[in-house]
Amino acid sequence: MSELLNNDLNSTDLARENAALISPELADTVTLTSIDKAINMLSQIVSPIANLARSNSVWPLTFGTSCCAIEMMCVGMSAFDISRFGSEVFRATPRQADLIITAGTITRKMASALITLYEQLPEPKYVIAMGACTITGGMFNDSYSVVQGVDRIIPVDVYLPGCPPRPEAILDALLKLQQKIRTENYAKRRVQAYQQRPVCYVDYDCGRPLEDLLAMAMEDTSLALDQK
Amino acid sequence: MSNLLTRAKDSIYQVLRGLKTVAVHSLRIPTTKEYPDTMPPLPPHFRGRLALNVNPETNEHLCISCRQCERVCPDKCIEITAHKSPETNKLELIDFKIDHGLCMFCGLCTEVCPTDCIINTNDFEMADYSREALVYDIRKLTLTQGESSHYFAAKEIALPKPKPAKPVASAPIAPSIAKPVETKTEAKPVETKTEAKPAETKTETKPAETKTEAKPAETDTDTKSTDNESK
Amino acid sequence: MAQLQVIQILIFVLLGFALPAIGMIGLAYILQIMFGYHRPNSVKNQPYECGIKAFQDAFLQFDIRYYLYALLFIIFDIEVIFIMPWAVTSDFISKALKYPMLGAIEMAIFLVILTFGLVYAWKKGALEWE
Amino acid sequence: MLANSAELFKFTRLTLIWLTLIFGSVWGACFIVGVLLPTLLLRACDNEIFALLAQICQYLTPLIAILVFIPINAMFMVLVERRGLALFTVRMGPNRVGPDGLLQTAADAVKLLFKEDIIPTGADAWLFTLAPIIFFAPSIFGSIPLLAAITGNNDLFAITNLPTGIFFIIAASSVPVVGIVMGGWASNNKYSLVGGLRSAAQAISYEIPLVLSLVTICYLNQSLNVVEIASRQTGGFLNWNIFGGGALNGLDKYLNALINGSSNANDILQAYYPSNQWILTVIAIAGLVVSTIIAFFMYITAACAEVNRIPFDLPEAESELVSGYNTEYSGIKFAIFFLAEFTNLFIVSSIATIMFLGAGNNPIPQFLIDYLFKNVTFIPQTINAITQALSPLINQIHLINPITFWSVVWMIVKTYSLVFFAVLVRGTLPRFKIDQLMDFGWKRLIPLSLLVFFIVIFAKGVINTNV
Amino acid sequence: MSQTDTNKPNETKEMELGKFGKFLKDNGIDSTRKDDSINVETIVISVKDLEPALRLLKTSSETKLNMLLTISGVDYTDRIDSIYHLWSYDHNDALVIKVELPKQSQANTDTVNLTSIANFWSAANWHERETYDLVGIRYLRHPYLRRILNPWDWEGHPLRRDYKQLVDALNDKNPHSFR
Amino acid sequence: MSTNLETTNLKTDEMIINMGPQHPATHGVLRLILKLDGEIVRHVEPVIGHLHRAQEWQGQNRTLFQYQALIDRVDYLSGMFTSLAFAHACEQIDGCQIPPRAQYLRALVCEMNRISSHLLWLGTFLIDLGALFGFPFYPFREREKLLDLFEEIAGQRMMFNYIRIGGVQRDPKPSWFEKVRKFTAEFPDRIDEYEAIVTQNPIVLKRTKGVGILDKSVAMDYGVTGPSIRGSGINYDLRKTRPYGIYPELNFEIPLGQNQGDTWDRYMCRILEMRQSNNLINQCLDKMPEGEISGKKQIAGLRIKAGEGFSAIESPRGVLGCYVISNGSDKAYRIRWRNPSFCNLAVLPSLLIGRPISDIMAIFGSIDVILPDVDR
Repeated sequence: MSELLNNDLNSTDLARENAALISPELADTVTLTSIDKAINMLSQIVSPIANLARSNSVWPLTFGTSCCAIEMMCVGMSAFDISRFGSEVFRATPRQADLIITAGTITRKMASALITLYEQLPEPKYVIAMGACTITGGMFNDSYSVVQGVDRIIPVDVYLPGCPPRPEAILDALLKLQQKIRTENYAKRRVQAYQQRPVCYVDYDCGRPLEDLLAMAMEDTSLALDQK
Repeated sequence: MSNLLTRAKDSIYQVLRGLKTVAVHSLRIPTTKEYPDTMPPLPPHFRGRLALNVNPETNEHLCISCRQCERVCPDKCIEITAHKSPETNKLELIDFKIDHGLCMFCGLCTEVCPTDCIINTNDFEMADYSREALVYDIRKLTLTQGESSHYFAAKEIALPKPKPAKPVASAPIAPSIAKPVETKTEAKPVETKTEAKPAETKTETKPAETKTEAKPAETDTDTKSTDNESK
Repeated sequence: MAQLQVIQILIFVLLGFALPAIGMIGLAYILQIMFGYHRPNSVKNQPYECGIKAFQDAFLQFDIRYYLYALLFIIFDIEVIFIMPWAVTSDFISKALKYPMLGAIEMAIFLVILTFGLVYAWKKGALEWE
Repeated sequence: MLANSAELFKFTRLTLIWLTLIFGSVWGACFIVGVLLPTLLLRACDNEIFALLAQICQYLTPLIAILVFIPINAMFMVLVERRGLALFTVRMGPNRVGPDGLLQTAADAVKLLFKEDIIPTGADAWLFTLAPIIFFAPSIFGSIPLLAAITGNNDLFAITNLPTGIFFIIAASSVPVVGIVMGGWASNNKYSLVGGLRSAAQAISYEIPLVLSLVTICYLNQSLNVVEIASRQTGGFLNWNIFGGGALNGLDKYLNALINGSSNANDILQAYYPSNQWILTVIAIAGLVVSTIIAFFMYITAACAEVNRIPFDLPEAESELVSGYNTEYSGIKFAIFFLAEFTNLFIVSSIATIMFLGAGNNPIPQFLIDYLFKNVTFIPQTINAITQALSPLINQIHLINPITFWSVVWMIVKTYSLVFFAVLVRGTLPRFKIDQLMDFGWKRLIPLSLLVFFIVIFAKGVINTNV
Repeated sequence: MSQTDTNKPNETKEMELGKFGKFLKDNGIDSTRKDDSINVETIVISVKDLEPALRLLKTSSETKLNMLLTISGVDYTDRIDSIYHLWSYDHNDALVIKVELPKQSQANTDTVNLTSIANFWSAANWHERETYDLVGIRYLRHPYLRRILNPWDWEGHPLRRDYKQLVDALNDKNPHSFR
Repeated sequence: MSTNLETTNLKTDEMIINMGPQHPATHGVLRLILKLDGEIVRHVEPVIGHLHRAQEWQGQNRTLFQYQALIDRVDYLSGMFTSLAFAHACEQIDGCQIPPRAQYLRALVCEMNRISSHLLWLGTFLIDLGALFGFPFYPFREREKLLDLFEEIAGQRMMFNYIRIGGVQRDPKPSWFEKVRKFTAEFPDRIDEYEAIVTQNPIVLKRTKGVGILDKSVAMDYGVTGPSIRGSGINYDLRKTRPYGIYPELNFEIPLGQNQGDTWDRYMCRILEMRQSNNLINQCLDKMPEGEISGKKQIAGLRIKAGEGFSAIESPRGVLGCYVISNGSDKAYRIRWRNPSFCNLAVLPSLLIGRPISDIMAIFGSIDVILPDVDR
């Protein structure tokens, strides 16, 4: 009700505020209510504290496929000690993690699993694409079986080149991610909440959709069990 | 029964031994290198970010556009744009791009480079927020004179001879070499080398050349300071 | 006094359940809903199974071994609970009856029976996992 | 000698700051609810309703104390664990958030609060939500009877002095496993299911040795009341229950008399240990001492298993079952699981302290103090003077008094030493396997606990006969 | 990626039979010896002799070639070779066995059949699956012949010289790259 | 379960669990589909290929010079060995001479790499056994020292690109040798420390003794190699049985498992091997000759003669083979890897069936599988 009222009274103000909060691709589907605005006010008070807390306790998922995973392990070990930044709590389940470090090559067979894992992280979630293989495919970027850049299947926040990057470089990427988290706005994330479908990250339209990949993994299971 | 007792005794002893070994570790100094505060000591041959050298003495760009690195690169992450100068009939470098998101840091390009132009620096902090930002163009790739001389010294490469006559090739690059970092040296007088390059009449070239007469010691400190700032 | 204590402890027990419940529901749901981090979708809500879609529901009939231990536990735990009142009053009774070893002998008989039960279960193989 | 003194110093500083924070805030909360508020209410209006309200406030003080204590203490324990493990593995540990990483776990807690909360498809939503509450609630009401013992039976906490305290605690400590099984089953996740089942099997198996070792102490003290058990252990470590549960009482008295130069030392010894059957008496006392020491370690082992600490952390075995019963839990529900786990560790440590390690009593025997301060009289004098000077204030506030203060201090020292020991164990030992765990529980610990109990009752009987 | 250099290696000339070739001949299995370019005896045997020959070589106390190092498939455009490297846990001898499988016709190149040895030699199981996956030799009577490295619904055999790479969203050329 | 309790008729549901591809204990991306009866494994189906990066296919499309830089990724924990296998195969075909100093340098860096690989294995093995936060940090600490040494000689911590066809890439400075000596001097003490914590620990013993017994005949049937088969008591080490490089000139022993080939034996084998490697490093340092470091010029258009070559070396995981078919151009016609992990992993199902799930970790950890080595 209140939004109707608002629309009648000062629609231009609303439009301006909407434009400030809503990202352009969602502009035609989302309208802000007065509740949203109240929450926005509140979030401006809360978000500095919450952002500070979140940036200082980024718990990574133990996700690693190849060489970079070893460096990711090393960064938790004594010599580099990621625990100084509060990130040594590597969680095995995505439900409790905030960050995927895609350490290592992602192949087509692995892609569906990665998408599922990314989806299963609770919001707010972040991705660091670590190493050449996950940024662009790297040295395997003409291989028939390698996904050429993990940003084709999940959105990436920080790109970390190297093959594999030194553990210090991971810390550097983590610090950059922390900076990014600190500048985040709650309200903007909230508006994106209207978008409730699994990621099938838009890079090309000609490819297989996500559902196919997931179904593929499923049938792989059933086939393996049927045979024996 | 006695067997059970001895086993129990053994187990307790071994567990206590392990606990003691672990507990004693708490008295040792941590091996942690506190990274953002102290930079790791990297060996000179460390294969970090790729960069292009200039001649530490004359500030000429060392690249001769021979495309050896482009050809040998297993990832094809190097792209060289060059054209043949109609006047001198020699190759002229226009742009040099390296996609660090694609690079596997194998160091093959540095091995085949005939002029030791392309090198691996000790910089590894390349993380960025977008994939496009990882494609470095010639402006970001070219080192300053001080940095070049630092790497020439560290990697024990013989210093290059100054190019014979035609400095034309490096003319279009020179302006782009200048980095904002060095503006502090702008006050120094312009040295004689500028006359050798007729094309470098633009104003931006000046700071880059001010370093040519700097003493080696000074150059070293300069390198360090720029390093720190860039980190 | 004792009655009051019992009532108070009961209140504490109830509050012990109620407060975290209210705290959790209050904090979790209000914060979640207010700050908009509730974005469920089909893939996110799948049970986690190492990145692959779960093959079957997890509501299964599970291993009998767990039940066996539970049964054994109940037997033993009840007997242990029987020991408790004895533990508090044995000295008093022994002194009252002027026979100091009485409590010890009583309990010894009880423990022997208990031990026999354990040995029986052991010999029958109820304590073997495989 | 101490190469790592810098880090150790930082660790100690951090611990002290946090402890001040914890007990300061708990004291503050108690003061407001238990003293300030009732006083104000009574002053405001002198009628019955207000008097009742004031009384309710006083009655609720223990609950408030615990509600304030649990979250802050859990944060502190997590930090101690992370910093402690860092010490053992030659690294720094969290040191960037706040001074020396003081606020690291606070940041974690705030973050978990704001995480999204997911209920998986096919999960039983009600049970899924109820599980963390059931897991957490016992740590609130289960620790209430401990308060009287911890605070040295302070007036405000006298209401928590249950005659059947230890019985109540044991009853409460067997509730969390229901939460684990419930959470594991309701998640619709196979890892959770297996984790929950393992947890149930493990908890019930280790409950028996745990209870038996506690009953041993109850029998030796002829009481189920934690305050009474605590008060029986005054006067130095020889009176602790871990050394025979009062069997060495006479030795303590004898030494005391001996050092003080009292003439009736031998009479005291005679009174406690009659010489007519001294061989039997010595054997009985030795048996008692040995078996209570064994009971203590048995309790520690079983308690570790009860609270799922390494080497018994099978329910959440990270390398096999991903994260065990809490695989599907995220956000605040996971935070509550996390909170309760560490609180349970604290509770079992404080039970161990109260039951075995002399509760809040001074570990230094009286004769040793006498011996040491025979010539140096100014220190006790100074302490006395300070106490005298502060006594009006103390009597005014009647929340803090020297007994409570020293009791709490000794409790903290002893309990956190045990917690730190658990961290050390976590840094050293790998995990058991489920069948070995069961074997260890049923075929080693339970027979051993029965044996210990057997020895204790007969030894006590022998001593009783002789006295 | 186009196969720029598909020049086949030179065909090697035949040689006299070596130790193992003679042993096989004594047991009634014909073989021809190729040039030993890897300093070990290299023999070529026919498709039907493969299984008995390997069975013999593995179990016979004379040879005891009981270690199957690898099974590799090589596509020589007109034929496909299945190559078996045999070593022994007990002595220092080595043997390479090649089976040449001509591609029947242009239409039917994706299935090349050969008898599986996985039924009596467990080591061969995964190697044969891999060779089937990558090169496309179909091992008959294999207990479980499925793709092993690529997803089960993969099309084509990547290590064939004529393999055309699948192009889709995950596997397309990077628009930002220079290749 | 004893039958007289009449539990045999009671039916429990079979539980099908995916373990992997993202699972903390599967060392990356192995996927095991398990059929469980309670906690007992009734059927295992390993699904590999989640890290199939087409290394063999890359070999056909890269020049030899480029491919040398790539093959450290075949087995990233022992990059020196993969380079060495490839270099050996190409040198066999080409027939070029390798200078003795290069030979010694190769042996030196390979043995160092063996130690670093085993150290990482030790750490992850203990993580698998459940010691998550204490012990695994210690082997990694020593590994860091080795990686620093590698970084100085080769330029990177893991992707060395150091051993080349015909020799090695760079001649280290004398100060580097001193650093290596310093490492070898203190390393045995460190191993003693590990052993104090792990070797006789009752829980470790309970979880490893008699678990995952790898029978000799089964192991030979599956072509298992490396410490996994030496744990079963079969003395098969290529450095002794088919010596390559300068190993005939060095003096060392092959540690063997003392019992029946269980998990603990394999653990002990690797611990002892680290001590042996430490000795080997010292010997190499003592005998290090002067001279050239490469017998073939390292140019972009590096090519070898036509022909086939198969070389195999003893990597930390077993026999690592490389089969190269060359047609004389600068690219190989076909490259085929014989990876120890691939062959060792095949034996896993036969070890797992009938064991509880907790044993999966111990057994899988003890056969030391590296997933890119399986999947290439």
